[in-house]
Amino acid sequence: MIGDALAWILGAAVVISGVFVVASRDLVHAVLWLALALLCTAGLYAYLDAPFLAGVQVLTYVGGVATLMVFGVMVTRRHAAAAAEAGNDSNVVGAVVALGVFAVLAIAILKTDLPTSTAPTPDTAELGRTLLDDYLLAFEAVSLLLLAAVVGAVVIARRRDVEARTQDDATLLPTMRTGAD
Amino acid sequence: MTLVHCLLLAAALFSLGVYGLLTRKQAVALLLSIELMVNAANLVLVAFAKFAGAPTQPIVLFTLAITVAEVAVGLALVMLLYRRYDDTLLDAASEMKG
Amino acid sequence: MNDPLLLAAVALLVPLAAALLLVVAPPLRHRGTPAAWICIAASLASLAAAVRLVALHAQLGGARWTTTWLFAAAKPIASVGLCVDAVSTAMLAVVTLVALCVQVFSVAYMHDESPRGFGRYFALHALFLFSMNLLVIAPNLLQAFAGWELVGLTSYLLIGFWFAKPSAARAAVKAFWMTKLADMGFLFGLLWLFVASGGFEWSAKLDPTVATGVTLLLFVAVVGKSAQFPLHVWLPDAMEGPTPVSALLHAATMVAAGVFLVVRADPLFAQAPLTRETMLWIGSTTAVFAACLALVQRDIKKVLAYSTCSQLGYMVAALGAGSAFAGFFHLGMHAFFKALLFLAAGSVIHAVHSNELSDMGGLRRKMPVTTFAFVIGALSLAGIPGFAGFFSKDLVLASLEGRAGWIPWGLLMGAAFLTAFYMGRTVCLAFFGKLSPKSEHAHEAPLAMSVPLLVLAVPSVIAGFFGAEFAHSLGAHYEVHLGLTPIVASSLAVAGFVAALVVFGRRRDASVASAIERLDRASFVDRGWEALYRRVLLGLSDVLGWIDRYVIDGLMNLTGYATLEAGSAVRGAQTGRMRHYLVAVVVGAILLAMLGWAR
Amino acid sequence: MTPWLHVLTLDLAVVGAAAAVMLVDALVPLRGRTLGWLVAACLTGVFAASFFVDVAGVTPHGAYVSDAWVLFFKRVFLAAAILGVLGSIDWLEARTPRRQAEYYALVLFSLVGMMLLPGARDWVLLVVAFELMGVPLYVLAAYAKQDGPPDEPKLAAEAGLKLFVTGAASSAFTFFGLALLVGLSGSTRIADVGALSPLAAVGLLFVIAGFGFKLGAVPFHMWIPDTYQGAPTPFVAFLSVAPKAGGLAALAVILMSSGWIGEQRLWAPAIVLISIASMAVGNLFALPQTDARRLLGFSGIAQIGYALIALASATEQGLSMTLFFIASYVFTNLGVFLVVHAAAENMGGHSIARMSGLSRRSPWLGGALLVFLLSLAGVPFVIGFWAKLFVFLAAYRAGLYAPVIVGVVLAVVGLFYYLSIARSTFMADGTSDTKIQAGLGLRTAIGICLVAVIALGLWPGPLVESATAAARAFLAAR
Repeated sequence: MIGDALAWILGAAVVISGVFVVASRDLVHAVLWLALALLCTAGLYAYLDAPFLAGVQVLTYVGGVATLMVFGVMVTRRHAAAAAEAGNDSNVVGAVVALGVFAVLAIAILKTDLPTSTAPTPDTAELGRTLLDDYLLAFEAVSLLLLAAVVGAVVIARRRDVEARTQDDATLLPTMRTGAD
Repeated sequence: MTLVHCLLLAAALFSLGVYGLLTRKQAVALLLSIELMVNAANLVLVAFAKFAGAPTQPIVLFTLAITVAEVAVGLALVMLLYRRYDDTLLDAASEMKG
Repeated sequence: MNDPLLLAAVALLVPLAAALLLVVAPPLRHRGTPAAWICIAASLASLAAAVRLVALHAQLGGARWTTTWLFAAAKPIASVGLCVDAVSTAMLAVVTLVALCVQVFSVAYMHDESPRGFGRYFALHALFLFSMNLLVIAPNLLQAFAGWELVGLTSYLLIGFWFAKPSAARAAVKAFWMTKLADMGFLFGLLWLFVASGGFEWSAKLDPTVATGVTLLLFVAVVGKSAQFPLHVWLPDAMEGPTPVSALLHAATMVAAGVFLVVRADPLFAQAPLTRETMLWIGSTTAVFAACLALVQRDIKKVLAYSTCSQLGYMVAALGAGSAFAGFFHLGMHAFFKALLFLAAGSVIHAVHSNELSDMGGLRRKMPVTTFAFVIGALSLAGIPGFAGFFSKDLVLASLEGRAGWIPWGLLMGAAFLTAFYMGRTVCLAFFGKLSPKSEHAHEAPLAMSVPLLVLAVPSVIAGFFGAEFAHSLGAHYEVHLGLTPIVASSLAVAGFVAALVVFGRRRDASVASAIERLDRASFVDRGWEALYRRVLLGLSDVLGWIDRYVIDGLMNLTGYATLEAGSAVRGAQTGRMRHYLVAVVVGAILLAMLGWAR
Repeated sequence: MTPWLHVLTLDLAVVGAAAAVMLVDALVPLRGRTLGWLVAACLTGVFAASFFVDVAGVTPHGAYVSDAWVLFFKRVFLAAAILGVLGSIDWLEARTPRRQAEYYALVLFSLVGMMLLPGARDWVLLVVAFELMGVPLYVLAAYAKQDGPPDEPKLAAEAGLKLFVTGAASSAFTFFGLALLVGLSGSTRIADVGALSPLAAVGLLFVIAGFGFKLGAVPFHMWIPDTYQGAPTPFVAFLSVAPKAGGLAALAVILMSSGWIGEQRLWAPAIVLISIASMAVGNLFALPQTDARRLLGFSGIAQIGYALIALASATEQGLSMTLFFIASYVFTNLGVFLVVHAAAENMGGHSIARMSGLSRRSPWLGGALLVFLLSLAGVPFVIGFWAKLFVFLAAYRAGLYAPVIVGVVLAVVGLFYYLSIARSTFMADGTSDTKIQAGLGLRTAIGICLVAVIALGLWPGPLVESATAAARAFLAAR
């Protein structure tokens, strides 16, 4: 019972912090609200018998949120966030469309006879096994995806590109490599 | 809490993400909104695993990994935007149209 | 060489080989003259094969050979091959003869082109001849469509030969676009035919509704290709191409392809009375409409262009009346005399360096051979008794007797008078009267140009006498009988010519350079003629010309313009702002999802 | 060796090539165009191997099924990648000589994702492969980030970002749909539908929406013209065909699976709507365009509409005709973009007006462009004609009259703007008469496309046969 109550509180917290993520004008605040939302979701995972996923969620987003924070600071350092987020009519459009999405989903959820089962949820060992058995191919594909993303992110984000170097650098490179040989 | 409640919660979260997607002007804020939407999808996955015994728990790891990859590239692109326009407002980059 | 199929293959493939050779061997093409000779040799071989086929067909009858072309799911969908029968051999002979004459003529006419352009010109000619022959000997509608489209493409390239000239490029695109628009009818007809009968045969048996639908769709393509009202507007513009190209395309081949298609698909059209009725009306309308427009043209090629529309109207009307033979016969005769007229006009243009009738005049003294040829062509076109055009036109008119309350017959009779009149006018303005400044330095065409003229002049005079033999080989019946139609038609033709001579021929002293102004001044000998000419004929032509330019062509342009405008109007929706792109994504997803829970 | 690993021979070869590219670049950096040619040679080798190596089989749990269907798509993807790489060699050498390896590696990663799509029978693998295909494309679109003409870097950032933002949003929809579908059916197999509930329907349509983004189908299309304009043109040539083929493969794998094909009443209207909207929007918006890349972008939207008509018919014939359409589209659209690229490099811009004089400065390029445009317009007898004809025939047989009529009418509109490009190339420009310079790689790629478009146009039989065989294999094995 206490778990249930806690879950309701967590759920409410997720939604409320979600509202602030999209509504707060200061980007840094929005990032912090997102962190809260993700943490509360992790709590819900724990309640829903997925402790491992809860852990992953927390751990992953520590790094992720930190990065986003840096960006938030980078942006707000130079620009007045308030000016950047000055209101315009698209808020109305956004609200209507978002309500539409919710209506469509809610109606579909309520019209559906949801499946039920009392089968136990898998434990962490089972999770690890399926990951490398049932989902082996997808797992390998995801690792490729992460590699591609890293390569791509580096290519784009490198501030001074190789060809931006001076001609001297360019002539220097082969000699350095010859030295390594 | 039952499956219906979890799904409705996820739907609300997803809709909030959509709202942010359509109203935020900061490129970074857009990424936050997308995180919210993916988080909603993950909540659905975990809820189904709990209440319907569906094999959905491992999928959360995949969506997380994919989202991380996407956000990594997305942040790099935002940096590029910042460097080109000295700004991270999406509307700065609307030179091509029509 | 007595195998009809082998001969047909030669007639078809030699031009293709020539075209391919010229395409893959740029040095040959860039040299120019060798390309011309290769092309001409190929056409000669093609002509020889075609002539032999005609002779052979009289003895042996037809032949047919097909091979499967397309498979789908291990089931043959369509075949290609050769179909040798009376219609295809006759058409083959006409096409190759005209093509050969045009090509020889072009050697002199295109002399000023750069060697590269010269080579490209003849490569296109070879390709065109192949395309046309592919259409002519097609054993089924699909191969005919292949040829039809290739003809369209190559004629686009030929009309736009001087593509550096914006007007030529525009005319080429217009011709291509409008005929393509109409070709959608062909494509739909083909699809429907395939779905209904499981094949593409010329003589498929269909139930009446399907037959009407299929043939109406095919007829849409014919209207486009054969420049029938209201899709005729591309033809006058297409005069931007080199004149020999007009002689080839707009006399015997491209525009005639539409008529040929109907002749070929006669078994299909015979199952659809409604389509034939439509053709009857559209054909006769076009005939008289275009003849009126030809009356007031100042450009000699445009006179001939409208005249071509008008004569194609005759053919379509005859086909509509159910007389495939009359239409086909007129097609053949028209091919000769119209090619002759175009080439003679080309010779004049070559000498005068202008298309304008007002720049010509008195050329009969400078260019006797050309004048002779043009007059022969004009008399034949006008349907003066004894000339080839008389016989075929008479046959067309006879086939219309009594149809639809004599109205189409009457329209075509009117057109016959107008034809004689505008040809008389053209002859008078260009060849008689005083020499204009531009004609001062004109001189007779070189041999390469005058020989083809004389060659074409022969059938333009005598071909009509072979109508009976021709009809016999097609299994049709033909005899000249002295009845109402020939008498009225020939008197109208003579009257039209005489009237033109009276109006334009008398004042030889007037400066032909200002021919048009002269027409506008009240300077006619006879006030009665003047009133008739100015009030009735010119008035009518002006009204029709206005309708043509502003209503029909305008509508065509408006369609294009409106589509373009619609494009520009919606353009704003692509705002360039990512927010709006996301709105589209999300709204699209919701709309789709609503399909889901709406269940 | 695991008994089923041979199934993935070709994919692993491409992965190996990607790894090799990065290793080679790190250890023995190759100067000039060598790396590009090596990659093209590798891919050609894999393409050739696809005809000899036996890859038929199934991986454990039936996650991945390899058969004639998969081979057909793999060859299409490989052909597109080979041509795309060949077309990029000179651009990379000219613009980013020191940033070549990453370009090729990213193309190869994306290619692996594509190659995994048609065989995937598992939701998770399908979605992961889809993302593997998509994420490298975000990067490649922004590849011209600091080179070339002054406005190009800015446009590159915008191009990449627009692709990314719409793509990431679409992915979120896909994930949500995926979660609903797997959760409701209790199985990750695509074919397991279970009892179809409204929520499952919403899930499927969310997934379709997510995939529709990569297809560039209306209304998920708006990134296309902007990205095409801002991204490097040789890459756009690849982007405009391969991911679209991948998206179609993914849609076909889902919709034609034994589970979902029975729910045709649900998804067929959605596909028909999307296809009609795509044809209408694509053709209409293409009309006023002055930039060749934007025009071709909209034209590509329209072309996808045609392909979707056949898919909506949900028959074996429709499926095989979709495959035929894709294959024909790969050669035609790659060709047209590469010619535009070659012309733009010499003529100082991509606007259509700049193309004037192309035919005189290079008759071969002008002729090739005309052939490709005619193929796009569906004029006989180049391959695009059969593609349109077959698509219309399949849809007509399946009783989808409305999209066929709309499609044919709009095809005429298409003819108009395709010919406007052709007309421009025939016009004199008067500015320059120098020959067009195009690198060997570019010329090779254009030549291959040209030969394919004409040869398959004259003799479409073999391609029809193999498309039919592929479709049949898929429907038999699903």
